[in-house]
Amino acid sequence: MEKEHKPRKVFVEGPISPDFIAKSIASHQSKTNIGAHAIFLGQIRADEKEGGVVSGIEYTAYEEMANDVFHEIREAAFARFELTCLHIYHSLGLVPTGEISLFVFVSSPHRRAAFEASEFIVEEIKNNAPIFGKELVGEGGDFRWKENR
Amino acid sequence: MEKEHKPRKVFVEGPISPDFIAKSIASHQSKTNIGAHAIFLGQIRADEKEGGVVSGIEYTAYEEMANDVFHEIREAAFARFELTCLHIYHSLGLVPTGEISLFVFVSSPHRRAAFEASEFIVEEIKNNAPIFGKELVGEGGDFRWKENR
Amino acid sequence: MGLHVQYYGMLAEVTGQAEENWLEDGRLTVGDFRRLVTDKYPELLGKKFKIAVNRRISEDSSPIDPQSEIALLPPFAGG
Amino acid sequence: MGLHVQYYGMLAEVTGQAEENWLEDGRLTVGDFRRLVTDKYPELLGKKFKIAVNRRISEDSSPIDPQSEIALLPPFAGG
Repeated sequence: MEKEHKPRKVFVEGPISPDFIAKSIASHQSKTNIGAHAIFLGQIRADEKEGGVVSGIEYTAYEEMANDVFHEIREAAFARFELTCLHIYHSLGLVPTGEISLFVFVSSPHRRAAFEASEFIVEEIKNNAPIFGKELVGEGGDFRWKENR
Repeated sequence: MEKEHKPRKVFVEGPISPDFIAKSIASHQSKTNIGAHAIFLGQIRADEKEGGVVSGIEYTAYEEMANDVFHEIREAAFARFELTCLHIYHSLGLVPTGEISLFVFVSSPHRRAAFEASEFIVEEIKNNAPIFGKELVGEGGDFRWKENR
Repeated sequence: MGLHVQYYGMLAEVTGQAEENWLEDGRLTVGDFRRLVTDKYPELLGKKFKIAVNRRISEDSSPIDPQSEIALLPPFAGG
Repeated sequence: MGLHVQYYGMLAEVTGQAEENWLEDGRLTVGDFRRLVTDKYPELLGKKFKIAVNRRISEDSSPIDPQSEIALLPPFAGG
């Protein structure tokens, strides 16, 4: 596909709610060429660290660059895979343990494209989006900077 | 993991609603060892066929055998991948175009296991679950039996 | 030997019924049963189907125990 | 040459600031800038970081145009 897809708002303040996800799904039911949706959700784990258990992650980002990166990821995904729709949402600010900080929503006529695109997009975000996370540890205000592997 | 996972109800009557999906997601937010959810949704396409456009699929199944197959798929997925939770829902009866007939919900501490399990499970269902689909075509009551590829 | 035979999806249309009891003397393999059922319903010959014995897809060489549940399964369409 | 320099995540803690204007004569490469900034903030030496010039990760050999926006980026943690 040669057409440029316009940049979309990715960052949302705080956690992404299940209700927001439901509304996104519902809004794609009128697109009757879609046969498969692949959704990826990143949820904050209560990992045990020295000093206590993670209670949440405080996200910051180099927003202007991150928006460029998200736009490039979208363009690359549309070029590589047969997609009908693609939406990416990422939290900024505090996301408590158990809540969702990343929502990648890929829709395609066929399941293979949806699966492959979902995985591609999540890996690209993890590797290339300038987003930073401070894991809040224990009760005493300790923290630890997160690093993707 | 050696433990047996008890069989769960997979079949639901009619389409799977976005609200049901949201409730499933919300009910996993207390499981704080989950870091990644992969969700697959199968949606009915308005494919053009000889005689008109598909308006829905009427699903039937050999339910007893399908439940055995779903149970085996669950066991295989838990044995192969590091999963926290796994839920499969499939519609029976009429699912109109644009609505959801399959909901596979995989949760894991880590994204790779979630991605791989999601794809594995969907392929297993498509290939091995004795579920049959009558595509309703056009306005005149025509239909065509669907066949997975 | 009594078998409980089920026809699913398009096969129920072809045979005109969803299930029937099948009286049979002697032991059959799945292959024997396939020949008998296509003799009874010749329209089945043009159709793709698998045979499940007691809820398991079975090879033509497998024996069928008495009182088994047999199901004729057209191509799957789940998902 | 004026550069607008931003420090993200743990690097803002190390340098004690989120951004600063950096006055510099002559043209620098990214590698030159890396040496200057670690001279100014020696604590940066123990940290992993990438340098973005005008919102693009840049190699040490790349030249930096005047008026560029420079950002020091610690390991990414999105997702």
